[in-house]
Amino acid sequence: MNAALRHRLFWPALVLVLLILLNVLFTDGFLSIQMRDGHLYGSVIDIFRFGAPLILVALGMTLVIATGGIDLSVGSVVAVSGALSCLWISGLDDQDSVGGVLAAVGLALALSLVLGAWNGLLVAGAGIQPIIATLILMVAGRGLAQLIADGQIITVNSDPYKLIGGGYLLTLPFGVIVVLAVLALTAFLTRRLALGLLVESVGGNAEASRLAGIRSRGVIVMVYTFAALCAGIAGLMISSNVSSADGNNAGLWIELDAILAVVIGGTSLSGGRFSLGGTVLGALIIQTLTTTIYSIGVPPETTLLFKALVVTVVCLLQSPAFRAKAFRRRGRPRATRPAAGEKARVPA
Amino acid sequence: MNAALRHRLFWPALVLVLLILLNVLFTDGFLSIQMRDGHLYGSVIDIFRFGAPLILVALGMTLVIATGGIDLSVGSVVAVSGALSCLWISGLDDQDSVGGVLAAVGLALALSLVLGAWNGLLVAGAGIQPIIATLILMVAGRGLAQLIADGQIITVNSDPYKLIGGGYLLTLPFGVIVVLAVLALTAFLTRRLALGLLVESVGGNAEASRLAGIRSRGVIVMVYTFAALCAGIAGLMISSNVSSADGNNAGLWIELDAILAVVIGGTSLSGGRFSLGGTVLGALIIQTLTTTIYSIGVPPETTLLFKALVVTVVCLLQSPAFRAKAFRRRGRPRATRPAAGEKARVPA
Amino acid sequence: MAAPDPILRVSGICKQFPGVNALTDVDFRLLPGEVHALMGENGAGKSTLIKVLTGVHDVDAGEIELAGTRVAFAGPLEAQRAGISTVYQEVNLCANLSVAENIFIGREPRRLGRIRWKEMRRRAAELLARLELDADVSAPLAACSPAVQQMVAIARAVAVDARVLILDEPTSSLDAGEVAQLFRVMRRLKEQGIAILFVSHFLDQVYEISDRMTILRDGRLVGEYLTAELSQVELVGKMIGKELADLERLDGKPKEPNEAAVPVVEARGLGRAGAVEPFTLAIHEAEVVGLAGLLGSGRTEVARLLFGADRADTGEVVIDGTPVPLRTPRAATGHRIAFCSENRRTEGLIADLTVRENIILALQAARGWSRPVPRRRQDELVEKYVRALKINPPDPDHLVKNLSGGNQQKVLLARWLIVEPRLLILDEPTRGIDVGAKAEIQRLVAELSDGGMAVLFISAELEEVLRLSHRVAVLRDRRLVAELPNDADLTTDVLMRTIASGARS
Amino acid sequence: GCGSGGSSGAAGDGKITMGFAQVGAESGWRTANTTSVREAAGKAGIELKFSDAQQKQENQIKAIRSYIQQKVDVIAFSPVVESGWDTVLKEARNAKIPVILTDRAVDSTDTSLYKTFLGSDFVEEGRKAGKWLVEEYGDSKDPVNIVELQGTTGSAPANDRKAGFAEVIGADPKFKVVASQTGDFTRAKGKEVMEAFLKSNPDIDVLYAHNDDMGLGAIEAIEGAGKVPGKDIKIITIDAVRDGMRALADGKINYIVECSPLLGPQLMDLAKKVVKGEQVPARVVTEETTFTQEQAKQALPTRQY
Ligand SMILES: Nc1ncnc2c1ncn2[C@@H]1O[C@H](COP(=O)(O)OP(=O)(O)OP(=O)(O)O)[C@@H](O)[C@H]1O
Ligand SMILES: Nc1ncnc2c1ncn2[C@@H]1O[C@H](COP(=O)(O)OP(=O)(O)OP(=O)(O)O)[C@@H](O)[C@H]1O
Ligand SMILES: [Mg+2]
Ligand SMILES: [Mg+2]
Repeated sequence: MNAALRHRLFWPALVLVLLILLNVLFTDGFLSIQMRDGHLYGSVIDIFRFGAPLILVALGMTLVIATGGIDLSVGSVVAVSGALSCLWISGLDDQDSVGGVLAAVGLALALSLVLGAWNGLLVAGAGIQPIIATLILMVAGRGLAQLIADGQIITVNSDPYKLIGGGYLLTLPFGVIVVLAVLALTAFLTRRLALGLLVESVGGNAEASRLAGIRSRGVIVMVYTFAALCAGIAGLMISSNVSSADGNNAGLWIELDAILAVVIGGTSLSGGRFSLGGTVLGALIIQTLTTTIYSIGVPPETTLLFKALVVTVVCLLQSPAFRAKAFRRRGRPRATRPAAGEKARVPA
Repeated sequence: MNAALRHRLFWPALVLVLLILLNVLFTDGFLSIQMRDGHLYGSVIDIFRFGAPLILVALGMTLVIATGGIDLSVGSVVAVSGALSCLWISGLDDQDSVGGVLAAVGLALALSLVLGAWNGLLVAGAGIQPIIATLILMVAGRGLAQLIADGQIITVNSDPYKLIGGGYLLTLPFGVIVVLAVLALTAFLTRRLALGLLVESVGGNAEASRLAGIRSRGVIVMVYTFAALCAGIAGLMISSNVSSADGNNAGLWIELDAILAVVIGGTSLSGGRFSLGGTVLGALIIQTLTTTIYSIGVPPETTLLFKALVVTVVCLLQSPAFRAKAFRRRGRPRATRPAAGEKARVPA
Repeated sequence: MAAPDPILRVSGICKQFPGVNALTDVDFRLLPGEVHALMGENGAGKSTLIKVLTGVHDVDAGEIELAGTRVAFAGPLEAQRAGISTVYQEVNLCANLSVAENIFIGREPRRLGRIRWKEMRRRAAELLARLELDADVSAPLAACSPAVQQMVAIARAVAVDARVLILDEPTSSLDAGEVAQLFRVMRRLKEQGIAILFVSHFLDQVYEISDRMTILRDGRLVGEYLTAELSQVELVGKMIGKELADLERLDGKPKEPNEAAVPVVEARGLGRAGAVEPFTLAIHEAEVVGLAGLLGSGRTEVARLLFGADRADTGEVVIDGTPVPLRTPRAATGHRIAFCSENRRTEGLIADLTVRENIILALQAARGWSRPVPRRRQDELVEKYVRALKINPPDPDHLVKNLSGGNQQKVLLARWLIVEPRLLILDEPTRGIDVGAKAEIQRLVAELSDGGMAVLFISAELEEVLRLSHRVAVLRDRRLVAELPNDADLTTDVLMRTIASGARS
Repeated sequence: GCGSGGSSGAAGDGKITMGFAQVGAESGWRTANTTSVREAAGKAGIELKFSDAQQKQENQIKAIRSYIQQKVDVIAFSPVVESGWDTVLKEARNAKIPVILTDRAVDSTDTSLYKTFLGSDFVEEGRKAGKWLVEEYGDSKDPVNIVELQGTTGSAPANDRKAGFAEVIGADPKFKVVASQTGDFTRAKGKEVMEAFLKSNPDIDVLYAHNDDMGLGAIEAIEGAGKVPGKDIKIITIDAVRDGMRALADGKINYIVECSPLLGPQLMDLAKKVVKGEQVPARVVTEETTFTQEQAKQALPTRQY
């Protein structure tokens, strides 16, 4: 019991359970999963389905953050990737041609990789600070998406494309399968192969890593590229889900949700240790929170406050400093201290 | 000459000058300043006038960043402060009563202070990482602003209130005078009094500062409060300038512009040394850039790309790593060794 | 002898960290006007005791009395206010601030609340002058070598009127002259009635300066002794808990390496403007080359150039007879050159990783991300070196940041030993390491070089340099001024004179 | 050229120059609006200077100032926000440049600052949507469960469309809005919110979406839940963009209230009159209509956006 309490992910997991309970109270059959038209159907499935792009983006973000960086441009990459693939598909004679859709997907992902590499080069090569380097692409990427889509919402009508974000395979939403695959791949690269160690080392102390012979630049370019790739896939999912690409709104604010998911999952923004499982948990909390807001009928004006409230609670519970203060009485009494010094003002 | 070249602010200043030259080429009389209705009038004055809120927010942001933090919530504080003061004024019997307007201003600034202190407490007291702590208020603050304004745009019609953001005093835009006052105050607090030193020390090495007996928490709460105060004043200016408060859009993205201004001004996001003059310069560059886009008539589709391009150039010029590569042949390379102890993390 | 009342007395102190009992029921007292040495092996709990005393850590049990009244400091600031001035073990300063700002931060000279910058610089320069340190007080601290940083930390501590001065391993990165200067200052303070707590692994220094000592072992009190009444051998025996037979087994001079060998690495006219003048130096197989010089003489810079940590702007590095470009550390490790940096916190360890991960890091880096070191091999290697270097606690999954300073140094050493380099560059490898472990490391170096490894050995301790090196290169003002074979004529005195004059006299 | 209309505009060469300050390019509707203005200007032989404010008022003010400096003949703009225009509009008046507002109004009490306001009436759009619903369910006595997908919280179209709709259906207690949430005017959000609605409210009869895009997203959600949009759940939307019209013609949407972005030709007419100094009404409502499924099938082939 005590070991569970101490576990890094105990508190976020608790919050997730509470959120789900709240939903169960408000919505009958929230947890029930049915079979409909040969695929699984239910609120829980929805959470995974709509959460899939966020989980993907957050996975990429986790590695970036672990190197001590941050990527604000993922939202724009989501938009660019969706816009490019939809543009390509909309230009096909036969939108249902699998080859054409694959080409579109390949093209969009290739562009994402290029964008990610650009981020990585600005950070590792030119030495621009990550927030700023990716802020540039965040701004430019929206412009690029608008340019690609010519300021319009591009609508496509392609069954194979629809599969990516809205379809099902073996009764499961296709998006969920993609997430599982990317998660497995990431876990393999970082935990089976040595990428994780190198990333954590670069994030923990870049200079020491350099002196240990690590090619930090390569590692950094790699994680930004990976993050952009994840964002590119997420962009395909989002645009496929609604069969259209909206250069202005697709992926808006997703970078903040992703950063939040990473932090809720226990990865520190100052770099170093990261937790993929934690990130997935964090993303699920955020998605469940959104679903909760819709299903328990929080009025639109207070939606933001409600969201902020839950996030605050999770973050406070995640903070050791706060826990130490809040739960002090439970533990052994500690030596009392003179309170005098506390009140003195900061010399100004 | 060489000394000027080496000066920290040489490159941003150069970019500013180039931007202004570009404007002069495209717009006749860009630099001319006339006297009209008893106040100064001209494009350059406009840059200062419209840039005033950004400069204020960026000043507050500079100190926060110098402690190694970041404040994403300033945009929301701008919205909240504007909404509260407009709500109060719209409820006055006589909207032109100076007392009523002062009360509104006082109230709005008091609320800003509270919001800033909340940020500070989350960061310093509860140990939540700055991006996340202020992200919470960024989300919640928009909600709060909408709640205050009841989801509407509140319009006021008050001459004294109008003064703050749209009026003139001694021929100068009132906003510019406010900026000068805040700048002078900040410079005094940080450079004459010890605040700057404390801030730089906390940002440089929080653990060492603690061991040196500095009350880092107090310093941190103080800078977040100061940043929120600056944002509050900016919010008053923005809402006064248009005589209305828009909870959704007021201050949107201003945090990113402010961060950009700070970085362009040569303050490192990892904390430590900061430069107030640099920040003002950075904010002016961003403001001039926006003006330039309109006066030279950049086509709307490429506005974002153009902006990103200029920012990239400034950031590259600011990056020592990039300059070292680009200009290597020009000068003898200097013995720069990655500063030892730059970000020491291992406690003994 | 009528001992005055202790200014500081602690009793029954206990302090636990997760998985470690750092202090168990420790009593300790400090008298005014004495220099009291706190002795113990790496990880014995010395630094922890100091941190507990000054409010950095809470105590789990026990009492602290200052001048007869019970105290519990909430933080270093309160301790400072109460008159306890402390230099913690790792240099803990703000690298981004200037030297003067570092000395006076938190108590800047002011008039009407405004900082008097000129006054501050003047007083800082005065203080440094008293420590005979020649440094620019308005330069950023980051530009100073660790030794200068250490002196600045000391200057900061002695600048206040304190009743108690605590110095945790202040001398580990100082050279002999500076140590002497520090001791002069300490004696003066002692005469003024200030109580000084002093930690060092240099027994000679302890015997030179201290009046009394308290010995800790594994977080427990061994006892309190008058320095004059305890012999060095007894002291070491009490510290490590058994009689020390083979500590000094390494005799005076190293064995001769076989001649005729080709240099493994040769620097030809290697130099970097502003760092070191071009120098030529060859290091052969099975040879230990010592680097001697004053602090700031450029020893570290030589090492960094040979490792590609900084780029040389003149000259070349020749490996096995072929010139190779060494632009990055990665290139150097590719040629099996290893560099154990003197600044383990900022340039060595990754604090948040475990002992295991830190140890295999260089090996893994050489293999790239796609070829992980198999887990079994990791376990073997890590266990071997944890045992060989007596890393304590011997748990490979312990976070490195929670190790004591000396044990951290051993982890760094282990990292480079497992890559089996051809040239091993050791910059102050014995800094902060206890006597037992130091002998261990010295023996290891000798063994490695016997086994054919080339070693470049940098240390501020001339005895150590003499004991290990086949040749000694002397640096002075960033210039290589002499290369002396370590023959019977070479003594510390000769070496000192060469360092001072720039030529062998 | 061969101009015979005796145009004696302010410009020396007889060609009218218009400065148009657009809000941004935030939606397909806005882009269609921009295209319409551009094309109409070309057809009317008016030289157009165009700028995009990216939803920022200060940008728009800057753009207008630069038009004043460039001495255009007429300025038209869609204000980002309602207020705060007095200063810059006075500058325009001082420079004797007439101003036409499009799409969104300003709240200035001084109506002499602009010549006319051309645009849709959002409240009326909401009312039209409500009226259709009341007629559709005229005979039935059963309660009607409505879910509403609002536009961006706090935006004028969202507020007004909600208010107009509520005003009309409020008269009859059988109409019940069982859930109302913002879908941010986007398809993705519309779909996501609708999925949640479908699960938490088993009996939904009607969906009212503040724009076509959210409605289109919701249709996918409804289909995913195994229901038939347009039959099991009746759908009313506003805008009538092409994708929406297609869905209407396919029977997936039941009724669309037009909010036409095509005010280019009307704007150019007004501009010519204003430059000539003719009198124009202070408020011109965009020519807009409503579409049923039948009407949509007929209109679809000739739709321009
Ligand atoms: N913050 C911490 N968390 C966990 N364990 C710690 C922490 N600080 C110290 N320890 C452990 O406490 C023990 C005592 O460490 P301490 O630093 O006091 O040793 P020391 O006597 O100063 O050694 P050295 O001579 O190497 O500096 C060690 O086993 C160390 O690993
Ligand atoms: N980051 C830096 N930037 C500029 N100068 C530096 C930097 N680090 C060291 N120096 C200077 O380079 C010179 C040589 O320093 P180096 O560290 O090589 O000396 P050292 O002989 O190794 O002495 P130490 O005993 O301090 O290790 C010193 O004068 C030092 O002040
Ligand atoms: Mg210690
Ligand atoms: Mg050195």
